[in-house]
Amino acid sequence: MLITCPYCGPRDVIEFTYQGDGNRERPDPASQNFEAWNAYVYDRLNPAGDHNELWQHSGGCRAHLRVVRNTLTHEISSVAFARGNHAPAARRKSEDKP
Amino acid sequence: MAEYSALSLLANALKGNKDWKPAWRKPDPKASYDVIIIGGGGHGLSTAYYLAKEHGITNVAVLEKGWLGSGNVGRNTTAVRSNYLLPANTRFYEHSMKLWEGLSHELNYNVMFSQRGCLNLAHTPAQFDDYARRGNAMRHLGVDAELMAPAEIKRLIPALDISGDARFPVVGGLMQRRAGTARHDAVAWGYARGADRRGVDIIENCEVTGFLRDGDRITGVTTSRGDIRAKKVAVAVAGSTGRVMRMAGVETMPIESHVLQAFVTESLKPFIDTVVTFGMGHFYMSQSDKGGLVYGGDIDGYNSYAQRGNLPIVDEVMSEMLALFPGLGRVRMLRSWGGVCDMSMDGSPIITAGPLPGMYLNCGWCYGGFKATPASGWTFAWTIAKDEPHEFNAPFTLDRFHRGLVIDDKGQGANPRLH
Amino acid sequence: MVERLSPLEPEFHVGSHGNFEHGVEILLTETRPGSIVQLAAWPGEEKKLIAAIRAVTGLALPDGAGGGLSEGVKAVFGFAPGKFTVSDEAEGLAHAFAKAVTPAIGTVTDLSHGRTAIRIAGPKAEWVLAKFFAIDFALPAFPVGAGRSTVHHDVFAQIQRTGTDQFDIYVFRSFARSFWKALCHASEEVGYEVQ
Amino acid sequence: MSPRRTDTGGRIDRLKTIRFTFDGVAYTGHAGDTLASALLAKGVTLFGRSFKYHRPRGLLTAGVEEPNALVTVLKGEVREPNLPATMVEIHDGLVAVSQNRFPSLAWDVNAINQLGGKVLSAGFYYKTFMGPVVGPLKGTRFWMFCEHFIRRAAGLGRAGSAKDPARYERMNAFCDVLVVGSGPAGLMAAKAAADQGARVILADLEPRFGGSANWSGEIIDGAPATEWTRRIVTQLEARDNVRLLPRTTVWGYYDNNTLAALERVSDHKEQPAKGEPRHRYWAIRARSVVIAAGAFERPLVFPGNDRPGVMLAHAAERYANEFGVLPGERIALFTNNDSAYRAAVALKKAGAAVVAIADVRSDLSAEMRKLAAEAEAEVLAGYAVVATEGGKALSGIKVQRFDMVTGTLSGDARSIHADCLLMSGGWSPTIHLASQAGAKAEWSAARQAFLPPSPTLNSPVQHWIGAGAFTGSFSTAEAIAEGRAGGIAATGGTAAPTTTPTVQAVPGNPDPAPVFEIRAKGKSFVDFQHDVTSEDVRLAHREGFVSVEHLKRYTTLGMATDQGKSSNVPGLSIMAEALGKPIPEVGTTRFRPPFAPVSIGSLAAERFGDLKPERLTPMHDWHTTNGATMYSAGLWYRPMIYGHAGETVEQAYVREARATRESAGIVDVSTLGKIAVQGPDAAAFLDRVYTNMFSTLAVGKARYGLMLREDGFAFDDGTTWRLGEQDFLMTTTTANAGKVMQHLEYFLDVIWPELKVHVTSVTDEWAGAAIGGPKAREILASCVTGTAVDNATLPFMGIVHGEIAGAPVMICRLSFSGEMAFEVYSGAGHGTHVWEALIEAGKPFGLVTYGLEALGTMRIEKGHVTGAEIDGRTTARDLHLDWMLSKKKPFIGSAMMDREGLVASDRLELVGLIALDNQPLSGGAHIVEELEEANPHGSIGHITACCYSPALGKHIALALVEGGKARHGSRAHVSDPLRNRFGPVEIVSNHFYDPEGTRMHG
Repeated sequence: MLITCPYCGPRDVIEFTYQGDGNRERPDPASQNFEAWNAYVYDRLNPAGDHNELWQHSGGCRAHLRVVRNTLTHEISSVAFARGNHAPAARRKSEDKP
Repeated sequence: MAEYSALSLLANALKGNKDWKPAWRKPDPKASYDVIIIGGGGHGLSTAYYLAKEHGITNVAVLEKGWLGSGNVGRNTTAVRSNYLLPANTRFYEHSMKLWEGLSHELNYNVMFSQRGCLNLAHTPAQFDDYARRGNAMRHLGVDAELMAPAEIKRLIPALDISGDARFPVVGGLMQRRAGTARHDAVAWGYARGADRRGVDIIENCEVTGFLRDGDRITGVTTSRGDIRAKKVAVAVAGSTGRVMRMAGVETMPIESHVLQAFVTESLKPFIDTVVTFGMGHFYMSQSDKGGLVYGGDIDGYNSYAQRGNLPIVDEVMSEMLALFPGLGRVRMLRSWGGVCDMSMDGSPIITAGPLPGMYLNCGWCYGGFKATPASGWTFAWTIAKDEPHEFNAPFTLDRFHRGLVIDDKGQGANPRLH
Repeated sequence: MVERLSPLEPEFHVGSHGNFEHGVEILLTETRPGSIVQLAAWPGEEKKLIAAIRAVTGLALPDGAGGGLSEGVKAVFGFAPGKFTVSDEAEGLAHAFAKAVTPAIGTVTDLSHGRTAIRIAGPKAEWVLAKFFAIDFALPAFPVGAGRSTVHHDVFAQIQRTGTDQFDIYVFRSFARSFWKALCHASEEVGYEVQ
Repeated sequence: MSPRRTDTGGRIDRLKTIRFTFDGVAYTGHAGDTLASALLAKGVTLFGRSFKYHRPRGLLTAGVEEPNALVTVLKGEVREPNLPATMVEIHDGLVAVSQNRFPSLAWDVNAINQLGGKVLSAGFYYKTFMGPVVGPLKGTRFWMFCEHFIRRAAGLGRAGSAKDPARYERMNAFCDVLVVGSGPAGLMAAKAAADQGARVILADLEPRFGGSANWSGEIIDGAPATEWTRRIVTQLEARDNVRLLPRTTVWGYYDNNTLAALERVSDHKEQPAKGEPRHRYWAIRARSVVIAAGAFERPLVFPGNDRPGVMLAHAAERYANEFGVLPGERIALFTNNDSAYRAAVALKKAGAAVVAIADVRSDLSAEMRKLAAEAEAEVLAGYAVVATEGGKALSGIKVQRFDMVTGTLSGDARSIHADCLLMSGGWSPTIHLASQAGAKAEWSAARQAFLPPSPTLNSPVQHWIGAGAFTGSFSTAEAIAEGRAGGIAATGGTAAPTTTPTVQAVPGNPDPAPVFEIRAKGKSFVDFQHDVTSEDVRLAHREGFVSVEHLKRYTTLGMATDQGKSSNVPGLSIMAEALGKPIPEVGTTRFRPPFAPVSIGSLAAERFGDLKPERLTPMHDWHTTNGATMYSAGLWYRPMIYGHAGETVEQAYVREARATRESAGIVDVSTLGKIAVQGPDAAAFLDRVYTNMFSTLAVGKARYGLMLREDGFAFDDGTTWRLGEQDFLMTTTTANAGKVMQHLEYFLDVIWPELKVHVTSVTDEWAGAAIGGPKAREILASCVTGTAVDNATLPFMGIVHGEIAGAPVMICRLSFSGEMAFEVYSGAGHGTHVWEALIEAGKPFGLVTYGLEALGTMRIEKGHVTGAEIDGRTTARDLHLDWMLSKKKPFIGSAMMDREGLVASDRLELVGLIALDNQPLSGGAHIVEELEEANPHGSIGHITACCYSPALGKHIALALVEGGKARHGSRAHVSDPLRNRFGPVEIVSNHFYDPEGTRMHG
């Protein structure tokens, strides 16, 4: 599998570290909303299809990337720097169907 | 249906093997059942079997979307062991081990369970102490475990490199002699035949497409072969848990689906007898009765429902294999395959009533599901029949994550790719 | 000044090795720059950092990811967004940058001791490097002067192409000897000379 | 002996004679021979034994799909089992032996298995061996008893245990177009793509490029096909945008057009050149792939179809035309399609007598009848072979009238004397790579074969296009046209109209008759290697194993080393007939990597013998030359002890620790993770990362910090030094350095991108030496210049800059050992220089070097935690570090650390233990309240670290125990049944030694 790092170009998956579900929102640090914290730490959307996820180009420029990748075909439809804080291109929930 | 035995084999052979009957019926689904089990894999089939055998509940259907045993029971590395660190896991897997020990007889089906032992190799004194901690934990729960010194290990596995100049020399190992391997497909077929003989309907090529509900309550399923109602609906679809639970409106789960690759070499004369694992990476291997070395390593490490892996893990697994067995450089890998694993947030499974009324959930097996097959079905059947967990599965709740009651054998936290 | 000890020392065997009867096709050496400095700009401040690099070293960085150039004893290349590696034969480069790169622009990190620079040159340089790194070393994909960050298993490497047939590889010092040995081993097939 | 070498012809070099042995017998062959062709030329017909029944087997094929002729090649002690003789190129000194037979290939005692006959049918294992219900061999035991013998009887070749001395390498390659297969289609594709300027790789698993052109006998562009091939190859060789890879099997098609290939670089040589690998593993990232992998001919299923001397028709054609070997003198053919007629003509030309062609079709075209006449063969149209005769070589066949619509036989069987029977059951395109790429095969009723679906050039995950026989276009003219079009399409270009080479070929209809099996009395083999018969397939059907996957798993059909290349479609057709369904409804199995078995050595490649790099500290060579025993810690090597002659490990560490507490000791701490945390928001960032405050830390001071994970469990600890207002040096544990770095980068990149902070690994920049003990300050004072090191200048947790022996150093006063101690950091290149200067300065003060064991001893005495306690399951409270949990600010983990499971009263807490029987304790031992050696139970915790404490004169340990603190002062027992160690202990505070810290504060 190749991931096209916006800085380094297409690189083999061996250079990357998977950092999981990119849909999760970290609650405000001072928040005492345990429900939100638990959801952030433990719960995953885990879709069969397009998945927003985070990868670190740990064996390259070390930037974190927001990747939309299909979990059925492994097709990658978008890659962007996580730092840019781009909104995920895949749906958060199944009911948000366009 | 006829009992299997050497005698029946001979009698049938004399008749040209014309009289053998199907190992299980192929019934059409009825309109309703007491219990529907979604998933015709090892766990679903064993659940059906124990519902019938232990609890007398026989009006049961097992729904399988493809061919029976097409999930992870048909694509694993066949190891069976109960050598866990944390008591909740050890107790559960030891119960499984005891069921394995009588399984072929019980099912009248030779699942080829062979207690050839499982040896975890240690490569530093600190790791050896870690294994001692685990082995002692097992012994304090009545489970067999012993430590082995390098010379003893060399006698057991002559092909293993135990030389001191290895990059990661072997300093010892933790052995569970009662551990071993079983013929994975036969486990599914044996449970299927056993459940079928007790009246369970096993329905292949029947894909669940949605849930029937009455308010919150699950009252059945819609399938590619029509609607089927049931008092209780049990989900045992590890690998596809996220997909099936989403149909029931449960959007998120403490689970990620990951690909695990496994490999087999060409057939060889006996090379190793025990199951062996490498301590400085992630590698495990045994040899099948046919002679192929069956082995695997880590998951690929990213969410996937595609039963296909990628090269980095292939290379890693083979490199670790040769670090232990440098004589295998000229042996050849014959087949590889990929299974989809439910990776839970603490590396331990979920066997529970709920999360919706009328529903029962069995999932989160990571890559340890095969050896759990008997106990998973046994405790799940108990939970379905009695609406409460048995003490063996009581810790494996769904809410344990939120409550901080995680059962984290590897100590990796909420990071499924590291379990 | 106290002389620095090379981590390659016991494994650095000057001379020709491997299958060299038909001539060596690889030259290996350690360039031992006095300074290796990492510069990193805050987002939006990259242009100012590039200007600072020019002011301090005289090297005018081209635009674009992984762009770089080497001139004589000095070299610079981008290896990550807003991040650059600069090396110089002379010591004290980090000091020189301390003033030019203000806290408003970015940070300066001295890695003069922490990275080992290995030079591989010769007609088979691409061939040998391709044994280790899963990146495209062909000239159109990896032009002269450009830099790449990559990894061979556990060994991180920043690689700058400093000639058509020449690459400078910056690796962590603690891994340098192990990597050097692997590099020599991989070069045996084509014959190599250590200089 | 009827097979023999022809007088002329073939692609072998008759001037070069090569000597080799097979089963100890010396043979000669020629350059260009395979082991199969060379032995066949010498009249050898028996090559192997089948897996289950040990039936004698000869050559079925001439290529990679060979199921029967498997051999082991020996290179000294090194064994390479299960090689198809058809893929072994002979070289001088080659030693090959047959396998899976005892005592010899000709006389194999296990052939007695054949008498088991129908009892040993598919699935018989599952129905027996369950054992008696009672007695010593009940249940599992009985099976294991039987299994012992079954395992010894099973298996093909034997693997060696001697380390393979060969070299394996990996090569990463990038190209625009990868062409798989070098037959006419592949050659044209490579040429067309190269002409467009694309970077091209052309790979073929055979040593010779050309594929079918090497043996087809066709005329291309007016020249023999072999000449034409050589012309194209020469053109490609001259181009610098083309890489030619002969002997290279492309075996895996992975995501995003990453393909894996195995190049057999030097197997065919007596000795590899210096530094030359045996195998090279190519990981090829191709923009697009042209698959021109050809097709495999299928056997027919009929009684006795496995007898040595029965061979695929095209294989015989190859042996004759490519190797100059005739597989027999009196050859018969049995076919369901036209392609066998070309073989008949070729063999006739090569000098054999073609005695008969049995064709299941009663209507034959005039063209075929003409070809048969040319071969001087009797045509038996509407006939089938119903039996073969002979022992270890064929002596004759029996044919009978056959109605291919009803499948019935009629009339009397007629015997025909023949020493070789060629069969052709049609052709199956080699769709494996396309199937791996995810494409679902499509059944062609005309071709009676699975074809790859239309090219998926627009898929972003897999870009491939097919050409030639792979697509079901079996004629060379079509292959050439498709190859050219495919090569151009793969580069994104469009084909300019041009004249393609002309081809003169033997005519033939590519569509076979839909006949796969002749049902007659006797064993008819579907999977040759695994002895799966047509009756086994029908038995599987009877027992309900009708899904194609069940069929495969129940009968082992297609699971042999040839991976079902020739048995797949015949097996499916028999199941389809039993089910009364068309073949495509029964399905085909999905092919997975590898296409052909691939050496494990090549997959490990450069890591074979060198699994992980070694990570060395700047002072490594000093340690090893000064008596240190090194300890592998992750990738690092660290001194464990500096033992004196005759000392045990315990004596050494006790001496080192005692000397440190009495005078001074020095230890290499360079492996600690070090991270530069720089920028205007560095302090604020550290406040969020650590549980305690860092923004309040003064410049020039250090502080101990603790990190939690998001889930509230303890993560890592270490000291962080404030070197400037915006400049921190964080240290981590050795084991967690990489994890902490990623943790920090994640939060900066993903969670708090607004923070202006850069983190950089500087672990390797600094050499670290920790010097501690009552004399440590004096030692430093005697060698440090440029700064004072007295209490005022360098208070506890203070930092100063100075020089030692001319090298700049940074010194922080902090202590892990509990003594007055300092960490001296210097540039890594100066590490040994500074280390030696410190040792020299310490000599008058009795300074000792100490290793990890003494370091561990002193930390246990102090009750400090390390990775053994911060094991991913413990909390700050468990470790009595709750004093570090700031209440003034949120930090990573603060929201989750108070959940019920993390504050439960039965959690394991850190305590100290003292052995009351004065016997050593051991790591991993458990703690119990009530001791019952015979029945260990009731564990309340376990030992994490232990030592003999020279300071206390006792065996002590740190442990995690339920209830923890509440048990201080109480007694319990250590229970270590694994090592038979039981004894009383006292539970005490984890702070054994100098709990007030008076020594380190000075």
